[in-house]
Amino acid sequence: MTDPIPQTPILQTQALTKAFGALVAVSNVSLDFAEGRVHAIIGPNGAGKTTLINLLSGDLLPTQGTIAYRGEDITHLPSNAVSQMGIGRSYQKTNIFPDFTCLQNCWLGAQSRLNTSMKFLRPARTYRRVMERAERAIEQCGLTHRRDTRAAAMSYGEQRQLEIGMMLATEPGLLLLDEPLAGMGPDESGQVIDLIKRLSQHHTVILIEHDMDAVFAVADLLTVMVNGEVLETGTPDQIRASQAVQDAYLGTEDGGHHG
Amino acid sequence: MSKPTTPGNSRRRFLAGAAATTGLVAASSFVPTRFAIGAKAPVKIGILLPYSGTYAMLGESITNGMKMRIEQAGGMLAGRAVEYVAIDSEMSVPKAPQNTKKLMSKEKADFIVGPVHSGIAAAMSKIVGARKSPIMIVPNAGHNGITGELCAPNIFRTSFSNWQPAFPGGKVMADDGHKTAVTISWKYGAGIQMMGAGKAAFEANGGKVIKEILMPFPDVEFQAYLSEIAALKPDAVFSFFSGGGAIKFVKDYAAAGLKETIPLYGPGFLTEGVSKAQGAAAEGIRTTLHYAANLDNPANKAFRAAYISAFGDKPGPNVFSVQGYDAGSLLLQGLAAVGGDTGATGDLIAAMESATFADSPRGFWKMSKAHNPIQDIYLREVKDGVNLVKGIAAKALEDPATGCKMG
Amino acid sequence: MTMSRPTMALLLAVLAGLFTFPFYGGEFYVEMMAEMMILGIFAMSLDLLIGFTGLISFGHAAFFGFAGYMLAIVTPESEPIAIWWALPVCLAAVAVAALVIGWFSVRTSGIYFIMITLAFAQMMYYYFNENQDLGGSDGKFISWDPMVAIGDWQLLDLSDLTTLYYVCFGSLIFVYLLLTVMLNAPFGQVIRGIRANENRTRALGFATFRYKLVSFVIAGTLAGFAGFLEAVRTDFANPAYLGWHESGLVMMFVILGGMGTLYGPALGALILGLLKSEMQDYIERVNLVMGFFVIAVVLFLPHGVAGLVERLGRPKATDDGEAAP
Amino acid sequence: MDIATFLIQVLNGVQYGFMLFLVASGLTLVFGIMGIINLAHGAFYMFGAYVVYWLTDYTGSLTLGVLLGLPLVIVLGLVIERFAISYLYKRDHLYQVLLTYGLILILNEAQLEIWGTNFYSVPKPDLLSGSIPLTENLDYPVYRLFISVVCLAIVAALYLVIGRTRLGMMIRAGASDREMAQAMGINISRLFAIVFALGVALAAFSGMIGAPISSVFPGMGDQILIISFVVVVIGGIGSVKGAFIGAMVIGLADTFGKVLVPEFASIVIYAVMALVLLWRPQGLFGKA
Repeated sequence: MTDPIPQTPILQTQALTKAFGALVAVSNVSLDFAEGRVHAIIGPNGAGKTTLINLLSGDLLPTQGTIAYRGEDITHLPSNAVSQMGIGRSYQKTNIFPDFTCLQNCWLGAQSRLNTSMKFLRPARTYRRVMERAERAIEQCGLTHRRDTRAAAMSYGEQRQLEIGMMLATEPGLLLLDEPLAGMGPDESGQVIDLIKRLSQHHTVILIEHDMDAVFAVADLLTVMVNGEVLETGTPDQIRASQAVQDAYLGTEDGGHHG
Repeated sequence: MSKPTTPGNSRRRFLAGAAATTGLVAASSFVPTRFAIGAKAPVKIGILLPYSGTYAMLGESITNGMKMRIEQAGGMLAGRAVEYVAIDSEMSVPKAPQNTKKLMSKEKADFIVGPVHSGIAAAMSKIVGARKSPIMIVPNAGHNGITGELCAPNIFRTSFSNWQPAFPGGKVMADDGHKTAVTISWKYGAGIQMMGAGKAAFEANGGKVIKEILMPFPDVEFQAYLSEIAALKPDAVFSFFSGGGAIKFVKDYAAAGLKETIPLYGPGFLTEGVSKAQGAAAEGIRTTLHYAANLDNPANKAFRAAYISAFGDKPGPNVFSVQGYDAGSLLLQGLAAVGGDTGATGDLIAAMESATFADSPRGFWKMSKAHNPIQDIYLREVKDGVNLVKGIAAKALEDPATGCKMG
Repeated sequence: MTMSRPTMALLLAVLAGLFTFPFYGGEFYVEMMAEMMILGIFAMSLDLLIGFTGLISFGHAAFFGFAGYMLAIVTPESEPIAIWWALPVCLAAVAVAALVIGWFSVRTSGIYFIMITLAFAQMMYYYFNENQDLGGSDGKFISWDPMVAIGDWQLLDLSDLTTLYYVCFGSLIFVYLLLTVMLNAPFGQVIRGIRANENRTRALGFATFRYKLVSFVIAGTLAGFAGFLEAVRTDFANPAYLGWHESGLVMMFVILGGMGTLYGPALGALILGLLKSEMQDYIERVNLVMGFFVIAVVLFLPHGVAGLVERLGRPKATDDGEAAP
Repeated sequence: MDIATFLIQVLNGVQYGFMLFLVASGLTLVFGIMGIINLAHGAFYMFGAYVVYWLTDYTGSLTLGVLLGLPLVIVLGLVIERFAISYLYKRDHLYQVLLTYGLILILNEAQLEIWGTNFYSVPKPDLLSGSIPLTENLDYPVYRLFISVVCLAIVAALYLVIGRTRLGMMIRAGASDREMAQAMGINISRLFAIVFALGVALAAFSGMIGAPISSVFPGMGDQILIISFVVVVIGGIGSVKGAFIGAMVIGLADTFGKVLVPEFASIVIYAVMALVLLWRPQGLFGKA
């Protein structure tokens, strides 16, 4: 957290805009995300953070603007192609396969890194590398003891962990984490914060989070969004010191948990 | 709102014959085993007809007619009791092969009576015709091929071929002085065959068909075609519809005002069994068919009276019950000739081939070599909701039986 | 594909019964079982879509009936055609049809997918219904059963009932195993993911459209295989085989039998077929009883007959021993 | 085609569209608000036709037949909702398809048991039995125009009920978010019972009012079922406006299909549906 100057951006948005009818959820967002950093996006509810993530991950198509990943234009790629480029994401609302076991959930993520899954004969479980990848993801997200449990039968916190595990199974280089701590108790939160810290050693992370303590603990850079627009980007210290941010956000919202 | 008195019975298997059953029940309740051994096994008649859906009325009429005929002869066939096994065809062609085989190999029916639907008839005759037995009696389906290229020794028809009522209709239209005509029907087997026959006869007698309309089956939205007919201004219209389609077509045709300027002709099904429902719209329509309600012969009068007293007048006696009635006659004559021995297939078929129907409500008729009726086709006109005979349009008309290699 | 032990035992008993059936079943029931097994294949193929991919097709009969027409078209009037030609040609034609229809349909979802598959099936239905060269609504006869022979040496005589029975039986098992293998392979994992949560599956990096399309084509082709067998059995191609009544019927097999189990739908075909055929002998208004039966299953047996079998198989069924939180 | 013929065919198409709308409106309501795919809609249509035949036969008046018949079918709808449909709200579409299919079987058999297999016709009221001359040899039945007027009245009524009344407010709330509506204190189960009964009433009413034209016969409901679904899907599920436009599109497409491309007449409406869905996968006025 010493060098605030961006290196080569791994992901870059240019004037990114998303409108739903008359409502502009993301407006003219131009951001550079540096490789190897944890870059958090914060802002009050309705600031457009999740919409921004959905644009980056290909779940939504932007109305205007461009997105480039490692210099390559990915603006119009669907989410599966974005994933294949090495961008993984987790969802704010738990988005898993409830009837699958923990392993099967991660398995599917791991299997997506095969050249193709149009394979009809050999039993899936005999693909050793896929299995290793899935097991590793389970281990990383701390669910080894839940390996063969149906996801629907796990606790909420565990499901949130699995959400990250599935993403990790795709072995992405860039992680888009949408409120990974949402709804978690303090113990579970601590685990996930540790996990993010560990991941940040080898991955670039773009993080949306309401838990300000967590954000300031892990983020190298912060972007504050308000009403779909970028208010300010800087190091945690710069953001803390920013009067504009104070006025628009931190001051009024007490910087605490909400949402 | 009187319900027909016996439709419920029509679908259950039961031993027919009032005399026979009362006697049997009385006797058998005392000495069941001995009697069962001593008595001849009943003749088994498998029936595959529609008892649900739009054509349920046809299935019911045919069944009633046939049973009535056998009842009148004492309820027995050459001294043997009769067991009916009826299956609802549901007008489903995919179910036809299995239903046919059920009657053949599970029920071991000696005879199969059915069906109403031409597609089912084709599927059935393919299966039945490939073997020597059982004997199939078609009481309605008019598909030309059944007594044409699909004909077989063990397939008989007591109704008509599509060609039969249509061909004279075309001639009548020409004889009435019409020069141009439009044909309209559904685009399916019966419609195509009947329109083809009517057109051939009309053009052979100097007419000209200026447009042939074949509409999707069973679509009943006629307005677009009626407007087209009005614009074409033919001298006459020749059409075939049946059931609900016939009612609606005739009513729509009249409501469009076309009936006054462009008279409507067609095979008799256009008004048969539905003329009451058509009401005033049907008045004056001239059709050709092998039956008419007021045919002046004693057999017809007796038949109608008996039918109404047994089954009521909704729907009342009609051409379908006549066809069923004659199927009953055919069974009686055939079995009488072989003394009830259903195993004597060769003799049985020979007897059925030479059967004559002097007591038929439709008037005298006999079997052709292809096993289709050689029958009179009447010219009818609707008056007060009844199809009245105006004369004979074709005397002892025999279907050309194109493609039949039998006989 | 987890199946409890008692279920497995029951299934094996059923298989043994089916294998020996021609020795004691009698002509009618052997023929009927052959039909039920064909419908079982048809139902399993639809289960691949409904129960495993989450695509509710209301036009599946189009492929079933189309295969019959293909056989009618390729079989000459004068002599039998070798099955080595007939079967691949028919299946290829069906696969192409499924590819085209699927390519358009698979991009819609939910009720709209139900209706667009219906629309395409109805178009095919009317095409055959009105094509007089193919017999129109009367359908077309197939003069000869395909010949299963190598050179002059005839391997199987498909016009023989017992032979046909075993061919159907073998085909049923073959299709069951084929689908089981496929569903356990990577492909199967993906389509199950699509059924459970398509968006997430896509976000994990799968081009879900492609997998749905392939699933649609495989299901269509297998339905075509069933239709081919049915055409061999009945020697008859008819537009009614493509109609929505037929599509609805097979959908009923799948749901009543228990979707997502493969053997359930096959069982559904068997039970429903037998039930109706047997009841016909004793009950006048069979459809009335069938109607109440169907409603009862919906209300009281949400997982179909297979669900019942599973429940009886393990009385204290919970989620693999895991209690829900 | 000259201009007069063309206009007459437009009239035919629009009028057919009106009839289709009448049948489809109930389907789209039940579909859109309750999320229920009601295959038995056609069977209710048939029941309406038989009930009006039966009552008209007794009373001698179509108007009386309709007025007396509607309460009967509404009760029927409420009973079926209570004892069958109400268990399905949270279930998959597939089970709705299956259950309502079961209902078709039962209703069809009940019809045969009550009214038998015969074909019946229902007389038009004298006031409406006339015709208006269109060309030298073509008349237009007044009754068809009457049906068009009734149809427009129903469009207007549905618009007012859904847009302006408290019931309509509840319906809209229930359609967009069931939990929210429940939270607002709306009795969802009673609302759904009312909507289902309304759907049944609309189906039966179209059977009643169409009976003098279509006549009354077994299985008549099956024929209109599929085309009603086509109309609803083209318009966008749940949208009354969509059903109206969809009915017009299908009415005109069918009419001109028959005239211009007779050999493909049966395929036209399905081709139109496929095209519409490819262009707008959620129908013309459906919500994505």
